Amino acid sequence: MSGLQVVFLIVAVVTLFSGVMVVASRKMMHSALWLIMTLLGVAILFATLQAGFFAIVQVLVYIGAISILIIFTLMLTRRVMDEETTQVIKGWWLPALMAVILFGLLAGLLATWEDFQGMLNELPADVENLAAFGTALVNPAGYVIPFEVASILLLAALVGAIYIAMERKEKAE
Amino acid sequence: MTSETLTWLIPLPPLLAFFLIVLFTNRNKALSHWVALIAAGLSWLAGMVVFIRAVTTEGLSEHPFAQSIPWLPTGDTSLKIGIQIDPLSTVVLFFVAWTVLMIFIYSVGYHNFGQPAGKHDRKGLPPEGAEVKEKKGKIIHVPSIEPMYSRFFALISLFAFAMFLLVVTDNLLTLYVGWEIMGLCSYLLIGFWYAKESARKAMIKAFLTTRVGDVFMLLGLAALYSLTGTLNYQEILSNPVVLGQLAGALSPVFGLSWAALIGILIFIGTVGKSAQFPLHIWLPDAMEGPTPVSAMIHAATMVSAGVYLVIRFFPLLSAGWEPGGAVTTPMLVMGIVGAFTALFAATIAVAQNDVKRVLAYSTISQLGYMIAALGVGAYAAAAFHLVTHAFFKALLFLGSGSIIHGMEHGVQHTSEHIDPQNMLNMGGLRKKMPVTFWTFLIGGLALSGFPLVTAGFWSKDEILSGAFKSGNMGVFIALALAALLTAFYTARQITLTFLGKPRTRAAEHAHESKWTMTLPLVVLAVFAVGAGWSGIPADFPGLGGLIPNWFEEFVGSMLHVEPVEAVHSLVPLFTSLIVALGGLALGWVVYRGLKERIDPLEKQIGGLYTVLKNKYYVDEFYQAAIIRPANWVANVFTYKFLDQTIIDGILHGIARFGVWLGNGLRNVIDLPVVNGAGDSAARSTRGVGMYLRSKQSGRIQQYMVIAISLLVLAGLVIYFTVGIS
Amino acid sequence: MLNDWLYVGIFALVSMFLPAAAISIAALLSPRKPNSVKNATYECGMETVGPAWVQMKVQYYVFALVFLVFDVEAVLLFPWAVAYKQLPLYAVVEAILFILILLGGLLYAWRKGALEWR
Amino acid sequence: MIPLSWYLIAAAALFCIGLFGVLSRKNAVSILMSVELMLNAVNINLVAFWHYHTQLQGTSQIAPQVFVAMVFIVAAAEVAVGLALIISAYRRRETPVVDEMTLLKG
Repeated sequence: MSGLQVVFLIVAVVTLFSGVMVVASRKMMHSALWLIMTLLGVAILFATLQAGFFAIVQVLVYIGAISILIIFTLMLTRRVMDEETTQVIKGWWLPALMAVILFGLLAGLLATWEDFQGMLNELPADVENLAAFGTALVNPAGYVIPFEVASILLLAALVGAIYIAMERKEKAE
Repeated sequence: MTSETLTWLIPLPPLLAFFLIVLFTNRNKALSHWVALIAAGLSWLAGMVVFIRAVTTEGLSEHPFAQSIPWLPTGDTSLKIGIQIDPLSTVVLFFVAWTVLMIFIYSVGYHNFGQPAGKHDRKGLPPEGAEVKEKKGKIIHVPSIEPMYSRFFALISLFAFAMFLLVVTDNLLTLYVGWEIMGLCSYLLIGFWYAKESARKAMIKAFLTTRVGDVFMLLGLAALYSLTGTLNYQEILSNPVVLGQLAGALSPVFGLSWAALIGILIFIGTVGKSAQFPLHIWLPDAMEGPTPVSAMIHAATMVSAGVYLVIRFFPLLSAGWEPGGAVTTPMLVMGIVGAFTALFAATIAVAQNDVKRVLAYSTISQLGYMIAALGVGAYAAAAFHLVTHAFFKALLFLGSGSIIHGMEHGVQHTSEHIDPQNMLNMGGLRKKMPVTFWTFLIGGLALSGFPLVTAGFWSKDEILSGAFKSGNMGVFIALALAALLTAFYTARQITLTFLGKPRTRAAEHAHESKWTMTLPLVVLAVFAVGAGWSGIPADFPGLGGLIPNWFEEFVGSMLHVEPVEAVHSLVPLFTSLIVALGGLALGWVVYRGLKERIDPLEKQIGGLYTVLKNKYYVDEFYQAAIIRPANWVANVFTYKFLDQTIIDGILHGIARFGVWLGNGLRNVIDLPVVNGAGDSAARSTRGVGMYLRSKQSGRIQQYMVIAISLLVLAGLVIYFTVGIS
Repeated sequence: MLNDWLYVGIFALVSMFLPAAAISIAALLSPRKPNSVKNATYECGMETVGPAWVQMKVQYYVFALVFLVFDVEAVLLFPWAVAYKQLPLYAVVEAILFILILLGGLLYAWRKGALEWR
Repeated sequence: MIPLSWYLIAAAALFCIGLFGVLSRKNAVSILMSVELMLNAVNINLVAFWHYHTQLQGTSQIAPQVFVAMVFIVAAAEVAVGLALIISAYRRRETPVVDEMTLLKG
C-alpha cells in the first residue's frame, strides 16, 4: 500500500465520518461544522486526483461561501428549534435502510463495470490544462452557451434570493 | 438576406415582444402596444417578403426553402429543428401574417386605448366604463381602458409567436411545441377576464377538451418517430418509400395499417384543436374571451392549425389512395366526422342568439367543411377554404366585436340592463355603424358563399364539386345542406343585427367604432372578396380560364400524384348557387322587419328549436356520461372503496397480523431473545402500516421516501431477476 | 506534481501545530491564580446581556449571498483569465457580457437596498 | 496508485449518506446540507472520471471540468435560493421544520 493510498483512506474515512455526523448531529451548528469538515475532505480528494483548480475552488466556494451562508441562515432561523429533541423524522429507519440498500446496489452495479478496478496513475504535471479549459469555456464551438447561461442562472438566483429574503415581514395570516 | 434566414426570423419578433412587455414595459400601456404592434409588423414584413419570394420560385414544392439544425441529441440521432417554406406553408403564412397584424391593430381600439381608467374597473373583469366631467360640469359615461391592457398584448404576442412557429417549422416536433404554446395562450386568453366565473369555467373546459385530442396526437407522433426515426415533413411525407412502408405494415390496433393508425391519432389531435364533433364543445364557450381573441385564436389561426396539420399530413393520411379509388380509413373517418360536424354545427348556429356564438358554431361548421373536403380527397380545395375562411371569419368576428362595442356604448348611454351581445336586442345598426355594416355584410356574404364576387363562393364551390366528383353523395348532400343552413343563419344574423328598426333603446344609441377597429375590417373585407380570385376553377363556365387557377396549381403541386380530371358536371355549381342564394333569401324573409324580441322560428318549429338552442344537449350528455361517472369513480370507487376499504384494510390487516405474530411469539415461545424480535417485528410492521396509511400527509419527505423505496425495490428486482450484463 | 500538495499538507499541519503548541506551552508554563473577574467570559470589555445566541439580521445573509454569487463568478472567470493571452477578441466580449449580466444582479441588489446596513 | 473503484465507492457512500439526510432530517437547512453532500459525491465521481479519461486519452478532458464547474454554480444558486426560501418561510411560519410547513397537505 503506497503512501498515497494511506492518505486517501484516512481522508475518505474522515470525510465519510463527517458526512455521517452532518446528518446525525443533534445540534444544527455542529452539523454545519461537520459539513465544513466533509467539504474539506472532498477538497483533499480532489487534490489527490490532481484536480488542483477544483480543490481550490471547493475550498473557496463551498467552505468559503456556501458554508458561511448556511451558518448565517442557521443563526437567522435557530430560535424555535429545540436542540435537545431528535433531528430526524419518526420513521427514520426506513430512509436509512433505503440508503444502505441503494449503496449496495450502486456498489454491485459498479462492480460489474470492467474498468472498475482501473488504476489512476499520476498524470504529468502540466496536464490540468487550465488555459485549455478557459479557452473551451468561451469558444463558440465549445461551451460558451453554458458559460453565458450560468451567468443568467446566477443572476436569477441572486435576484430571486434577494427578493425573497428582503421582503418585508407581513403579518402572518 | 436569404429566404431561409428570413424565415427563421419570422416567429422571433412576437416572442421578443412577449418578454419585453412582460419584463419591462408592463407598466406603460402605450409602449406595450407599440412593442407588440412593431413586432407583429416585423413578422408581417418578413412573412410578406418570404411569401413573394416563394410564389415567384419555380418548383417550390420539390425544392422548398428549408434548413434545419440538430437540437436535442437522442443517442445516435438527434431531434432537429428547422424551417420549411413550401406552397402550403406559404399560403398559410400569408393569411396568418395578415390576420395577426390586423387583429393586433384592432385590439388597440377594442381595449379602448386612449380612454381614461374607470373608477370601478378591476383586473380580471371587462372594463365597466368611466365617468368624465365635461367643461360645463356635466358628467358623461365613456368607455374605459382595459385594466390589463399590457398583459393582453403580451399574451397575444406569445400566441402569434407560436402560430408563426407552427407555420414555418419543418417537423412535427416543433409543430407540437407551437401547438401546445397556442393551447396555453388560448387557455390564458379565454380566461383573460378571470374574475368572471363563466370565463374561468370556459378556460378550463377548453384546456381539458383540447388536451384529450393532444394526448392522442402525441401518441401518433411517438409512433411515427419510433417507426421512421424522424419527424421531418420532407423525410416522411415526400418519401414514397416511407409512406409505402407505413401503409403496408400492419399495426396492432383493429387491423389498421400503421399509416392509418398514425393518421387517425393525428386526426384526433385535429378534432380537439379544430373543435370537431365530439370535441367541439369548448369552442362556443371560448367566446368568453375578448373578441380579438375569439377572432384570432378561435377563428383565424389556432383552430386553423388543426386543419393545417391534417392538410400537411394528407400524404400520410391518404397513403395507399389513388384519386378516384377507394378512400383510406383515416379519410373515411375524416369525411364522416367533417361532414357531420359541418351539418351538426350549422343547425345549432341557427338557434343561437349571441352574436359571437353564432359565429363560433359557424366556425366549427366551416372547419368541418375543410375536414370533409380532405376526406373526399379535395386537397387544394381544403387549403383554399382554409385561407378564405380565415379572412372572412376573422372579419366577421372583428365585426361582431365592433357591433358589441357599439351596443355597449348604447347600453352605457341609456343604462338599460340588456345583454349587448344578444342579436334580438339589436336591429337597425346599419345607419349607426355603416363601416361595420358594409364589411360585416361582405364577410357574411363570403361565409354564405354569395356567387361570383366573394371568396367563400369559390372555395366552397370547389369543396362541393370535389365531394361530387369523388362520388361520395352522403358527404355531398350533408355539405350542401350545411351550406344552405350557413346562408340561412348568416342572413338571419345580418337581418337581426343591421336591418329593420332598433328593437331596444341601446341599439338606437349605438355608434361606429374608432378607426383602429374599422381599418382592420376594411382590409380584411378586401381579402374576403379578393382571396377568391386566386382560385377560380378552370372549368367554371364563363369565368374559368380568364384568370388562371393559380391556387390549385400552387398548392396542388404539394401532392406528388397528379389529380385525375373527373367528369365535368354542372350539378355542384348549381347546388352551391341554389343553397347560397336560397338560404340568404329565406333568412331575410323570415327575420325581415322583426318587431318583438322573440325568434319567429321558435313558434314554427317549437321543440326542435329548444333542442337546437341547447346544442343537442351534448354538454349535458358529457356531464352525465363522463364527468359525473368520473367523479363517482374518484369519490366512491377509488377513495371510499379502494383506498379506505381495500388498501387501508390490508394495512390494518398487516398491522394486526404483525401484532398477533408478535404476541404469539412472545406468549408461545416466550424466550427473551425471540420475545424481543417478535415485538420489534410487530412494531415495524405496524410502523409500515401507519407509515403507508399516512402517505397522503403533504410531507414531501414522505413522498420522496416512498419514491426512493420504489426505486430501490425496482433496482433490487432488476438486479436479481434480469441481471446486469 | 502530487508532491506539491505534500508541501501544502505539511504547511497545514505546521499551521495547526503552532497555535496548539503556543497554547499548550502557555498553559504549562503560566502561573494560575483564578478569581471571579478573571473567569468572566470577557476579562475586559462589556458584560454580555442575555444569551449569546441572538437573532441575526437578514443583512448577514444578503451580504453572504452577494459574496457567494461573485465568488462563483470567479470560478468561471479564472480559467478564462489564465487563457487570456491566447484568446481572440470575441472571447473577451463574451466574458464582458458574462460580467455585465451579473452586474445587473449587483445593480438590483443595490436598488433593492440590499447593500445598506440597516 | 489508487484504484478508481475507491473513489467511486467513497462517492456512492457519501451520496447515500446525503440521501438519508434528505429523507430523514426535519430541519430544512439540514436537508439542504444533505443535498450539498449529494452534490459533492457527484463531483467526486466527475473529477475521478476526469482523471481516468485524461489518463486514457493523454490530454486534459474538458467536458468533465465544465460539468464540475456547472455543479458548483448550480449548487451556489440552489443554496442561495433555498436558504432565502427557508428564511422567508421561517418568518411567516416561525419554523424551519419541514414537517410543520404543511401547506401541501391534501
